[in-house]
Amino acid sequence: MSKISKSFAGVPALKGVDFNVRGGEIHALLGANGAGKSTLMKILSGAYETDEGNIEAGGVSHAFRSPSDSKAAGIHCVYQEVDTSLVAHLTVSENIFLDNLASPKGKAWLSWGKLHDEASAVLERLGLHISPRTLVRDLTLSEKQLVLIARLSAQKAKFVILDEPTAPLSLEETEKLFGIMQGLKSDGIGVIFISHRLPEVLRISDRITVMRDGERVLTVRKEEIDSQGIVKAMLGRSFEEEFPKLQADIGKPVLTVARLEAGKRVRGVDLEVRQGEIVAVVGLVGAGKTELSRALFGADPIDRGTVAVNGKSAKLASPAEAVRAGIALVPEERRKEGIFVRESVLHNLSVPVLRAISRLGILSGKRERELANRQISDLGIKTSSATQQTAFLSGGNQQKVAIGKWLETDADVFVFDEPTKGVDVGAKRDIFRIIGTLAQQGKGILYLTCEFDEALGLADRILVMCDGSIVKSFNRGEATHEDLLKFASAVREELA
Amino acid sequence: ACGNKEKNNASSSAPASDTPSASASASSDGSSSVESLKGKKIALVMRFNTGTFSAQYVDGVKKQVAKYGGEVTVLASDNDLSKMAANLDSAVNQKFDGILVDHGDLAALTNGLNNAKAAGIPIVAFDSGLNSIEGITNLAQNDQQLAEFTLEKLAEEAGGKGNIVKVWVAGFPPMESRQISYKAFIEKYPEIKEIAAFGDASNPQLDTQNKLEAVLKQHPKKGDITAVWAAWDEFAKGAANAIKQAGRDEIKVYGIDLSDEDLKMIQDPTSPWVASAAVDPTSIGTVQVRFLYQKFNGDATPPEVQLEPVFVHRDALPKDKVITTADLSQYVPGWGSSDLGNTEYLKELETSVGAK
Amino acid sequence: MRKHLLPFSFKYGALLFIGLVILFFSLYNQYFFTYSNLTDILRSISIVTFVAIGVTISLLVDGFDLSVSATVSLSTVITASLMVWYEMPLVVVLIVPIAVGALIGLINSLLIVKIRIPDLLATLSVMYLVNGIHKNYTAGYSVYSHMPMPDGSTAPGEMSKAFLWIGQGKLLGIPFPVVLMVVAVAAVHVFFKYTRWGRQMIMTGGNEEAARLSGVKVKKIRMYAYVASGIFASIGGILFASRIGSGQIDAGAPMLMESVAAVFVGYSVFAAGRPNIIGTFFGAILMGVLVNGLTMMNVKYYQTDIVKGLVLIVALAVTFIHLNRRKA
Amino acid sequence: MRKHLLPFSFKYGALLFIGLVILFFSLYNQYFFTYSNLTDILRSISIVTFVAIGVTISLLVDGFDLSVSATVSLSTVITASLMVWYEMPLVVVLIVPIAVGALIGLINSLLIVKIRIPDLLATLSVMYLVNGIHKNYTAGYSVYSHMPMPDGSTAPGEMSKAFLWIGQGKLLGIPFPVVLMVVAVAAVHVFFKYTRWGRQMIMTGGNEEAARLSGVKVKKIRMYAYVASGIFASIGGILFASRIGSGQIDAGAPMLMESVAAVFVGYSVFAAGRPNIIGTFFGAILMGVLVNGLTMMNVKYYQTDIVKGLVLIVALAVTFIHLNRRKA
Ligand SMILES: Nc1ncnc2c1ncn2[C@@H]1O[C@H](COP(=O)(O)OP(=O)(O)OP(=O)(O)O)[C@@H](O)[C@H]1O
Ligand SMILES: Nc1ncnc2c1ncn2[C@@H]1O[C@H](COP(=O)(O)OP(=O)(O)OP(=O)(O)O)[C@@H](O)[C@H]1O
Ligand SMILES: [Mg+2]
Ligand SMILES: [Mg+2]
Repeated sequence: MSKISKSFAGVPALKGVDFNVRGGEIHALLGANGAGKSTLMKILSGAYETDEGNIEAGGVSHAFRSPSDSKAAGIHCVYQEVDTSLVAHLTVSENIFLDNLASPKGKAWLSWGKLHDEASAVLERLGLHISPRTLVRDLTLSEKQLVLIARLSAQKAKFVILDEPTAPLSLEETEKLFGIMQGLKSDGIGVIFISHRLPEVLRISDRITVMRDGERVLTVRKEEIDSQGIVKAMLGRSFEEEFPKLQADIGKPVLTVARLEAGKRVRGVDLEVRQGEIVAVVGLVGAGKTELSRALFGADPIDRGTVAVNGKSAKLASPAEAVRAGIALVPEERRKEGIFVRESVLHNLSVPVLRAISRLGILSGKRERELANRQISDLGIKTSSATQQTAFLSGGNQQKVAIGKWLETDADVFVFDEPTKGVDVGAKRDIFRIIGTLAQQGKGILYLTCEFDEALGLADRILVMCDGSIVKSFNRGEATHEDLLKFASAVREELA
Repeated sequence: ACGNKEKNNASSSAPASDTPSASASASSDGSSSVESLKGKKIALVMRFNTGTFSAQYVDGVKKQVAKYGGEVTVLASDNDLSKMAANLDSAVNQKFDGILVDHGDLAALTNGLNNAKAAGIPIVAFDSGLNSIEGITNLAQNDQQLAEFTLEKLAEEAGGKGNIVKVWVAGFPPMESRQISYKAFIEKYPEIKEIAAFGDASNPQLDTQNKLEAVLKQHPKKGDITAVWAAWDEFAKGAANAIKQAGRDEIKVYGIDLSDEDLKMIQDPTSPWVASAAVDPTSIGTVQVRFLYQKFNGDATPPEVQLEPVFVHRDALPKDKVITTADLSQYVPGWGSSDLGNTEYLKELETSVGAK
Repeated sequence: MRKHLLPFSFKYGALLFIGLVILFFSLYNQYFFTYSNLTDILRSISIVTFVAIGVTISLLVDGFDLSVSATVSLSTVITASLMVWYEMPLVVVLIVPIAVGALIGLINSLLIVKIRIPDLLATLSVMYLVNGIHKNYTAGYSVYSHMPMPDGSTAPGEMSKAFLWIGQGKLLGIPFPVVLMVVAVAAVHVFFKYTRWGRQMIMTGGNEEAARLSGVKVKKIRMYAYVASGIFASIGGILFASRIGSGQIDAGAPMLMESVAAVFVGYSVFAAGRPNIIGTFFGAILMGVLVNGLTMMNVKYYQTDIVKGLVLIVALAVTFIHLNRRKA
Repeated sequence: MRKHLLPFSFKYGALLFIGLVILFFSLYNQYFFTYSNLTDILRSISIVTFVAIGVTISLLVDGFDLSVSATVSLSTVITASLMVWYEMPLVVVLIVPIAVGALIGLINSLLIVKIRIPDLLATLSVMYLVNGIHKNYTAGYSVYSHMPMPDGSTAPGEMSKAFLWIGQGKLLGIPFPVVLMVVAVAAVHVFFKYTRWGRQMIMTGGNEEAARLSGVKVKKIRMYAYVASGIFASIGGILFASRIGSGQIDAGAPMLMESVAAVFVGYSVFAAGRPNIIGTFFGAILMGVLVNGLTMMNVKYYQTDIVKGLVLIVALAVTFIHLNRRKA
């Protein structure tokens, strides 16, 4: 790819990027959020058309106008947003062979028996235990990701793009994926791998390309660089202290949870969060963290158990009641649950505090603007103005909006569910600073994450969650990465 | 509404021009045959079923059948001929003793009617143009004459000249017949000019009201518009409202079809709606049922019966009290009092049923 | 800021177009641009506007209320029957149909919010139900002053003068329905723009899950929206009865399509690309102006539909070409 | 596997319900469960079923074609006029309206796919336009054999016997429209279940972006869907003309709501919760059975609407309570 440029509505996302992959290599593509990685890959896979520039594959120049063009050239892609590439109410088989069904060269008639058999074969080859007749809407996120990988391996690809495939995967599953990637590599296929997890990038890739602000900054062999160098290249400066921990005084308990059971994934959780305390809950994907956070926020029904805020028992039948009780949640899936993409930043920031900025139901425009401007400058939200539509913000800034809207409620407990998912290091640091500040103000923080390093750096206490319950508690400094991993996967192995 | 059918107004017997059999066949069949006429199940297959006119018509049918000790099932078709054809088929399947058809259509119903005939079910139709099918008695309301009545009165009251507004819509057989008279009328009176024409069957009243308001504004001077001719009473209601509310009381409205609701408006001295022509919907139903019972009795019924329209003008109505169409016969000769199709044995049947 | 760069022609294109249409008719006919004709036009759209406000509200919470036309019909006959059959005082005559409209909204929202039937499906079913109920209520007859009753007697009551004034009277020279309409449009606009609940409705319509997770009681909000839709439709029905002085069967039937057309034209106003009250109002005005002006031009009745369709298509095409160009 | 555990009662609940309704009517009236009545019911739903197939297809690609009713009307008058005004041979009489239906579908898809006007808005505008065009085409008149023409002459042609046989004839004792309907339902079902193009439509409807990224030409697919919808509606119109032997103005007007009701009842069949052809067919059957059976019971015509509404509500409520419980 050479001199690729692309703008969205006049705003450049890519500025003359050159990029190349060789057959039989794993080429990592890195960069902060909004650097343009996904956009570049979407152009390569034909999802977007490029404004300028040229793409060559196998020595032939291509003009990819549609995904089928680039598929014809042997380029296949697993997109970052899993749900965009799956048809929820169809079976796993059909989703695996979606490309074949979509191809104009495919067979006109469909044999269902054969389709399921072939799908079973593919799944088996990858060692995946998913029934081909299941509807995709009944799968978990990681299973969906695996179906996409199965789709990829059912194709005769020359180049494969994996855009943040590991984000929803557990360690085991990640290992499985890496095995598949190695297999592709040894078949002479070129693999492009995008991830925000530097250790795995350094482990698996052969070459690394770093992008910043729509431009390619460097391309090097893995051996020529370390993670510090990468971070520096990504941010354009060095990144000294990864997780700045602000000190806060720890006070009375603000959140007490006893024997909480909700749905299938929360099976008896006890925990306590105190004023000024940051409690991290770590666990593998599928441990039930998201479900725990939703139950605590009244978003999903609670089956049994009690939740008390500031010593007062809280009835959590709906998020509205949770908010009244003093709980705030920053949900995991920000575009779906956290923000209103079609509305302005201004309106996004004021949703939970509409009562506070209105009198007798009439909104005060002045107070709303003041509030928004305060959040925008405090949190460093990069937006052209408060009336900018939120859809046009980058991921990290959208996350800041999702957090910012809670800051002026009088919540005592803040629950963060994977707030750094798909967020670049710069924005990540801002988010940690915000969390630290909240703790200093005496708020209780419950921080759910599958990034153990974040928990180790940030938390006063770490709870390990496994299969729906808390299996271990560590105070700050007591645990290592390995300890956490051991307990997080322990129960699962025992059960297996 | 049928309470005073017995008040047999002498002047009304004239219209039944080509139906000598109606009274001739009133021979003295034994009362045993009267007994056999009781308990008939009759299907009424209708094309339209909304509005006061239809409701009164259905009422007429039901009351008359009840008087004969029978039972009516109404099969309504929402102005959808394919549904009407299906309804007719369904009536044949259910082996009704007799079928009444309202506003049918020859092409759409031919099949079903032939099936009915094959099954030996007698049929009497109203305003359906089924004359080409043998054995069916067709009642027809003379739509061209209805239109002529009102148009001639309009010309007379306007002195043969002026500007008029036509509210009319094509697509319905009666409307299209009325248009024929209208065309002749415009040719006959060259000094009468049509200055506007509109109409919308899906929203007749309010649409007419709104559009006529526009026309009134377009011709703001008194005397610019002489009269409004509405080919359907639903249009006339809207037109009368618009004129009344605009205070343009010099404009008169002439309508066609008359229901109780319309009569109220015509009687109101402040209403611009002065005249209408119609056949009493209730007595259409009554007469249709009588002919069906004649068929039950095995009488030879004429293939065609013309229902003569009646012209109703405000001048003929009482000023001191509000009347309904049931009372109209006292003021307007020929209204609601038709003894058309009645026979001795049918009267006997009525008394025999009434006695129980 | 893009918003400020938005070409003038797009943002005000729809208004400009309405202006041009008015100009054209004014030049064509000297009586078009007169005070009395313009107020007539406004009066003629008042009923549709009320219904359209309801539809707009349901669309704003990302729903769609197809039952409004049936509600108009039911409300019309109830209103008339309260006076004609039961001789009720004016207050009752006004309150009962509004309560019934609210009840229909409640049923809709029960089906949509509790049972979670998709909006179109739920409101279509309710449309059938309410249509049946309204015809059943009057046994298929229209309701008018001193009508004959099935039992042979005459209905005791008549449409009261005070009631008829609502639809036919004037206040300071302005037809009262126009006053009502303008007040309603302004009030609803203010409601959505400046009140907490209005904002919550808009946010709920924008992303229901995000709104719920922001502590908005989205079920209640959606319920209120459908209740409001029912109430506005029933006000439309009351106005209908008072405008024509009787309760006609199936009066509301054409209202759904007409109000939806107004709402959809409204998408183009200010190039919003989504439902908005002011847009709906201008949409209704455009439709009213077209009908009035084309009637004055004595365009055949069957041609006005073509014009309406073309206007809708052009308005929407211009808006969406523009919106999509902006996005892409 | 959930699917296999799906309680029998839900999956077959809708079919069971239809069975019970038929049983009830059969017990109530001896004439209900006769060969001739049952084939009559099927014939009576044949037109609506064709229109409903079109609507189902548009819903399957996640659109909604509101213009079908207008297409039926236009196709009916074109068909009749080709015979009555122009004395065309049967082939032409059949091909021209279908081509016109396809053209309307093309216009819809142009607006939706190219200009990206949302489906409801685009097809509603086209509905207005086509409604206007069909009335304009006949100057508001219905078209029938040897009709008088505006110039005073008489139309030369008449509805041909062969043509009328399509709507009124029988094949091996089965009404021909029923044969056509069953063939169409089966063919469309097979198309969606077993052909690549059918699956591509379903993919596109399920997740347009995923389909696009897999290389489905989604714009083309959506275009085909709207063209198919237009074609099925126009076949409905042809059947209409041949069933009633004339071309009535506004013949299609009631078809939209009726076909949509059938499609929506179809959501409940096999507890699919989505549009599906077999469901649509059973939905149409249920509606036809209800109308026929209730009429036999001498239920007032305005009460059948209530029953229809209630049946729709119950069918949808049961389905969605079930689907949502499953999800939760
Ligand atoms: N469809 C779109 N419309 C408008 N702007 C877009 C669109 N897609 C991407 N952008 C913008 O283009 C820029 C590059 O985004 P891109 O998704 O390529 O980043 P990325 O490097 O993949 O980031 P991440 O690590 O968050 O996935 C961002 O500023 C983003 O806001
Ligand atoms: N079938 C699914 N389709 C799409 N998203 C899903 C699905 N199942 C779960 N998710 C989402 O994926 C995420 C993973 O949820 P899960 O319950 O599996 O584990 P978790 O402990 O919350 O893990 P984590 O928070 O680390 O992702 C959650 O955001 C959940 O909402
Ligand atoms: Mg990305
Ligand atoms: Mg999670």
